[in-house]
Amino acid sequence: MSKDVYPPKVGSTLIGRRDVLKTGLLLGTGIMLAGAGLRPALADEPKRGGTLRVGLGAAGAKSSLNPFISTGDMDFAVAQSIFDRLTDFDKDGKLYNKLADDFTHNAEGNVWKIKLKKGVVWHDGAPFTAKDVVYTIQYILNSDNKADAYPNLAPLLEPKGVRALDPNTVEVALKQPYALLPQVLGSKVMFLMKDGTTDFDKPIGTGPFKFVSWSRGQRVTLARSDNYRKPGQPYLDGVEFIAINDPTARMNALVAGQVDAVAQLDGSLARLIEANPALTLLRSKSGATTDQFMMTTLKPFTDVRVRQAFRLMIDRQQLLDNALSGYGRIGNDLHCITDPDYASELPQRAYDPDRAKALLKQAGFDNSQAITLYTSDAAPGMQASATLIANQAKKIGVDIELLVVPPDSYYSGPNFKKTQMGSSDWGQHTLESQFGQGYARGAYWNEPDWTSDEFDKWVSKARTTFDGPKRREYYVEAQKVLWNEGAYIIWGFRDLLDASSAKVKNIVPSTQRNLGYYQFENVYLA
Amino acid sequence: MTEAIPLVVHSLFMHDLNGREIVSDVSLHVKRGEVLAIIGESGSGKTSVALSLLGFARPGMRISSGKILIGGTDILSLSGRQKRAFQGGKVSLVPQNPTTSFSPRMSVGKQMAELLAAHGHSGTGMKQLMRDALRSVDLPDDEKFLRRYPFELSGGQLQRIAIAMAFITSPQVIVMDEPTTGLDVSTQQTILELIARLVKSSSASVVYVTHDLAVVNVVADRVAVMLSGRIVEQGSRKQVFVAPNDDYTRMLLDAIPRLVTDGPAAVPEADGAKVQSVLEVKNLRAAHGHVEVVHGVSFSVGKGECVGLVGGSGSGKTTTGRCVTGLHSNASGSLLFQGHLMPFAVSSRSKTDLSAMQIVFQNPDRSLNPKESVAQSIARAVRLTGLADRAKVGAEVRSLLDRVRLPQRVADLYPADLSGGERQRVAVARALAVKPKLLVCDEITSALDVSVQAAVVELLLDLKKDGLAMLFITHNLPLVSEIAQSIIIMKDGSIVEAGRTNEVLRSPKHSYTRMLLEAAPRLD
Amino acid sequence: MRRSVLRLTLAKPAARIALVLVVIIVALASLGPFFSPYAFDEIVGAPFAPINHEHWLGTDFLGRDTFSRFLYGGRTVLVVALCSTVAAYVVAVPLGIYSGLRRGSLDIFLIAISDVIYALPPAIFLLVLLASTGPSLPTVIIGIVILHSPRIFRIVRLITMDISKNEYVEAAFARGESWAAICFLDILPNVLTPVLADFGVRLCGSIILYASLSYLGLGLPPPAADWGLMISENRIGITISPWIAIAPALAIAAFSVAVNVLADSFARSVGRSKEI
Amino acid sequence: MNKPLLQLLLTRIALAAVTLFAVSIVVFAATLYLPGDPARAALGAKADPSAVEALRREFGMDRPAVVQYASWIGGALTGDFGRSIPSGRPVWEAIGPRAINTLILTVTSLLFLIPLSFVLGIAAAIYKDRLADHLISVPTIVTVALPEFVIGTILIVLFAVYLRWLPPVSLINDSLPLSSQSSLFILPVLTLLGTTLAQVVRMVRAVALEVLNAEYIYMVRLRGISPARVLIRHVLPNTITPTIQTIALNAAWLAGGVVVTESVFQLPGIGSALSEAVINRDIPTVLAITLIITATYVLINLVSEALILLLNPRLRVARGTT
Repeated sequence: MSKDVYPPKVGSTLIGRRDVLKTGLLLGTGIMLAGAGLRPALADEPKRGGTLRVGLGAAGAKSSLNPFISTGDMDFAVAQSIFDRLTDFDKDGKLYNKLADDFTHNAEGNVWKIKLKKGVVWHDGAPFTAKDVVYTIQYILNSDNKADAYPNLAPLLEPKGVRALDPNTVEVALKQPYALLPQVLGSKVMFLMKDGTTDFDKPIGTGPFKFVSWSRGQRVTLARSDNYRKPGQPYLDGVEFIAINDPTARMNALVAGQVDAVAQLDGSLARLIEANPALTLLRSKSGATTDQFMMTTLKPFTDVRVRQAFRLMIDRQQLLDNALSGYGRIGNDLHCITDPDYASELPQRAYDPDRAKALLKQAGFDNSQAITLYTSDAAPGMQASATLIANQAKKIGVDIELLVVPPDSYYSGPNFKKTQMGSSDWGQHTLESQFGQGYARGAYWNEPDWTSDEFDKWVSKARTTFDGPKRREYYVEAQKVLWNEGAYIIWGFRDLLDASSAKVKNIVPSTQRNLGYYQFENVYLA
Repeated sequence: MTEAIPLVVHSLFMHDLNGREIVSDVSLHVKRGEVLAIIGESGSGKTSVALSLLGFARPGMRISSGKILIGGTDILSLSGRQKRAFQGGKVSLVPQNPTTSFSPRMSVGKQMAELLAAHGHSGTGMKQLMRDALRSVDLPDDEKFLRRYPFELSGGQLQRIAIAMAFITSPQVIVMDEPTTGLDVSTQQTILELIARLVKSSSASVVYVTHDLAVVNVVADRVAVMLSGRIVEQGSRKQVFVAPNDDYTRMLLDAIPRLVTDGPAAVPEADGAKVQSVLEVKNLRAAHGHVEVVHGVSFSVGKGECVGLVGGSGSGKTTTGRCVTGLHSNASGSLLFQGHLMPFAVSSRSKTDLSAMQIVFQNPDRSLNPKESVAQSIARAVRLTGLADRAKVGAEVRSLLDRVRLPQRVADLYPADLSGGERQRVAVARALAVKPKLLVCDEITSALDVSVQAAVVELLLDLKKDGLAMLFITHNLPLVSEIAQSIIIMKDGSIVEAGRTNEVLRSPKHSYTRMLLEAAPRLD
Repeated sequence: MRRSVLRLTLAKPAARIALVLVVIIVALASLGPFFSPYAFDEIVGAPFAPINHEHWLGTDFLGRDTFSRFLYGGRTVLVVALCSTVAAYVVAVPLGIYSGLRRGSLDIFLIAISDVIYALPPAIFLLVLLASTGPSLPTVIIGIVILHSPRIFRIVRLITMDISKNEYVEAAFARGESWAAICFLDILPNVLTPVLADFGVRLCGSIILYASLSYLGLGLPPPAADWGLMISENRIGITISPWIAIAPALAIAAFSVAVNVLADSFARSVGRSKEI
Repeated sequence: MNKPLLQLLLTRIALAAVTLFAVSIVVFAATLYLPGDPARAALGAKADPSAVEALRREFGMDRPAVVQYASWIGGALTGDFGRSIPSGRPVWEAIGPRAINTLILTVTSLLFLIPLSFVLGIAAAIYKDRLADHLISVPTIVTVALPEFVIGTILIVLFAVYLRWLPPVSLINDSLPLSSQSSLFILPVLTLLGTTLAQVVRMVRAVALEVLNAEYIYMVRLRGISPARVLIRHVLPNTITPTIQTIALNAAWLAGGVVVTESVFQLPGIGSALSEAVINRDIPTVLAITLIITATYVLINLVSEALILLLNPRLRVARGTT
């Protein structure tokens, strides 16, 4: 289970400046283009009918139908099917308009007008209007509701700043000018609900599927929404999400035909799926990582040389081959490989145990003290990579002890960020959101508590720069600091792997999340 | 000729699963209305022969060859259903131990009905048969009685039912396998009388298996003596008892303790001078929980004297013995041992008192630690006397073995390797090891075969000569008459009669003593 | 006598095969690491590689040599199972003998405690115990000891009460033998045989409990090689490389079946030798 | 019912209640030491300390342990197990439907276990040391040595992955009648049977052997009673009573075995709910499930003791005899 969803990684205060506006406009155009090019070419004529049964992890008793408080994969997938956002990311990570039709803003960039798509209807037949958007945003901004998106929106605006101008126009008055509002509104926990909604026992959305029934943490049944805005879609009569937390059981259920698709496949099984004509492997080269971090507040990682040594003693190819079964890309201790501003020009850090040893010696590293690495099977390849790293460390005389806990209590457990090393995983992010969440001074999800004045300087420079190439330069400078002094060991990017029965057509792998971002409106059963 | 004889056994051989011969070439026949007694000691094969008459061999055993003709039909040649029609129908069995021979979770009435139903009876005829049968063995014949479960009835009642069931189908042959052995002395007598009565009035051929020659005298017309799976002698009762042909038969007859009313008198009494008493018991009361079982018993045992404590089961004789040796402390009264007062609990007695009084128990199987060799067992006791030197302990053990007339080679054997008689001698040797002044013998011969019994008794007589005082607890009056100078008769926890052995036996005053005397089997 | 029990125990071919199996598996577990071709945590190839001449049991989910891990993996199970079972006997036998022989208030107290432990389903008890104290081998061992002890205690107590009714014990008391002598010479040897007859069953139970804990992730932490852990961590590949899970499962099963057969045979021969 | 029997039963019930009470204290004390703050676990690591404090107050976790215990046990006695910390909903609401699944699983297993073990055990005893005995004894001795997860995994690979006869994962759908989903229970039931059948069969076999060799059975047979009747009216009743305790112990083992079995088959029962609750630090749920399972365990033992007492004619009749 990715901590992308529970507990949510949020919190960057993306305060833009006046000159962010240009970017906003550019993004706006991008949105249009992406939206136009979205519909994939279909090989066969889609068939109508059938229920898609999806096996995926769930959060048991913590499970809920409230889309604003997401827990496990299943709750997120359910929300994706029932609800829509104003904007969304496509399979390659490009932003496009979903229920929004157009974004405009004043010259200063602090008052936005959002035009809504016409003809969108709630599952109960009521039309989707600006009032719904206002209600939703105000709901999120009420801290009592504990919405995951609260920290995203609260710094930007007050509840009274949002109002409906007419049934199809929403006005958002921000505290300060900010260019990335459309991007923020497309973040994963920014679903839209109907005006007046107070509970989610029978959630009503605008999405392709409507709620039928559920049993907490076990099974959710959805049916086709007959008033979905795309005529003829969705093709499926319904979707059934079935909780199967154990990866082996998920695989068995797929092979035996108890489910039609499963999310989060173990890399070691991918070969098996590829070899089986009855099954399809769904693979997306995403920017997601499974990584390790070194607490910079704890010895010996207060010393940058030790951090560098640890990065050098890692055999990345072996980690990729053995922890991810080769399904991924080698990492260079930097996040966000899919971002255009990713510093691909930096040299790939090589496996160099000798230099690592020398650095450790320089730093006066005590080989007799074991380093504790807190880990779990909480993400694909997490525990495996931790095990392998411990093994590789042994070769230069470094003793790493694993502290393994059950997956579900990994991030929420008492030892998180309390041991010298820890494991982590990150989903697909833009550099901007990654830096905001995982590298900002004082941010909780800055897991290693790493800080650097130089890094902060380059990042804030980048944020105020609107010339693309220049901005990229600053980002690269910031990434150089990370490459040299950072506290994450990012040894690889993992592909998102899922599998389905061969009769399931049109699940288009997305870099955003598993099973084509859990969007099934185009999916049909052959 | 064979048609006239209901039971003919022809050259019967039985083997165990290891191929050892258990029964060899046994042939016999029993005429209509005749009672044949098969006598033998344990392991003689008598019970195997008895059961084979029903076409049955115990597990681990098989009938290898021979013929068993019941009314002319060889039961061994029958199979399944046919054989079952014979079992219980034409040939029936009275078992040795009535309490373990009834199905525990079925009322006796149902078990009787089951038997009758299996042999073609039903309805009111069956009910009538059951009532008649119960009346014939002097039991109540009402429904309430029939609804009783085996555990609700006494051994004697159950044996009556077993006997009734053996006769109820009017079989041609009835086999009785030690039918009185498992019963109390007084019950034995009445059951024996009942059997004799029923046998006389019935026309069935009866085979009566027993180890007790005295019993044979009461019921048998003819006698077959078995030894090691063979019949060594067969003949009329009179012939076998009066003029036995076989040495073994003679030995058996000699070994039986006889009620010698003038025996102990022959032992020289300490004339005139009052015998110094080793143990004096005064007003002993003992209880199990809150139920008092010994109600104020007083007696004394003099130096070199053997006192016989006689009674049936439940008379309190064993509890009395246990009180004396400190194994039963739920008691009151006083114990004077060698002139001083002694507490009841073992734990509060002095070491010297404990070793000065020893007890030997009834069951030789349970009186030796199975994990200790004979030498280890005795040596432990020897060491209690303070002897520590290895060689000296060893020498003492050897001399003790000599004293109980056991060969030295048994020293390294374990109880499992010894016979019952040998074990009992080891137990005696171990008791002697601490040099006791008083030996309490609790039914030490009753679990032994007659011939072995005799040898143990002889050993005890020897010890008595050496000046050891003895409290001899038994139900066996003839045995006491051979060994004890004075005798105490107990009934229901009280002494009913006491005195010099010959006087008590010659002129018993209490009716219970008289009853015991009558019940004691004799061979004349 | 003792020798005859041993001979009787091994009279049947099944028991002899079982003995050979036990010896082989114990040897494998204790000496295996010295013969293992690779280190237990060494990466030697791709994950779930099939069986070949270099990797006799292929490789595991991380690409480690399964055969080497198999050779290393028996120690913990056997040591934990053996330690916990033996410790349970060490705790329970003296208490049982004391309770059975002397009764009194300690006896009542011990019975009450054992009643409470009896009422806890074993798996649940261990789960809650390990969840509250954190998984560690000593805790696992203590947990299993706590589970076994009351059961052994009850049996020892009953047998002791039974034995103490034997005349040789009464005779020893009547002779003035010390408590210690009676406990060690009369009670203990006679309690031990029937009590040890269950040893196999209990050892088997310990193995299963430990393996199950390992499976639930509460046993030895990775990267340790451990049969129970090997089964659970490679479960995902059961359809690709079934032998990875089958080898340790077979070893666990073979060992515990063999111990069971031996104990069974031992129990039967004890029963038989009594009749001789 | 007569007086001594009633007295015995009442004593047993009182003892069971005392035991259960003691167990509840032990379990409650154990959960107090569960590492990790349940409130923090429920709210997430990033939670506001004041929110954590509020939740602790809301669930009464700030009170002294004795008070917490008293209010918990008071609620439990009236069927109120409190609210689950992460979901905030009544514990019973979440585990109720799951308890039914577990009940079906264990009761079905028992329904097969009891007759099967008697048939197999008595057959093995009758054909002692012959082929039939070996055919029964060898597989049972092997399965008894295998942990649930091994048996379960083997069954999945065999029946679900290769043969494709049965579903490998017990995905129970609450909205459909359970009767239509019986195939989901087959493999879990087989797994539980595999681990328990062997022990009961062995016990039945041992007892049946003793009964078959008892003198009264020979006597009954020598009365010419048919073998079938001997078996049903004499051997069986006398075999049942001594084995009730073993069956009860195994039934209780089933109650524990469901934890692993349910996790292997992902069957939504209280066993898997317990593992989840332990991981989520959902103390009220852990307590409720432990108490329910323990109570069942104690109840099964109580019933077995009562059965033994009732089936014993000695106590049933008790006409003045002790």
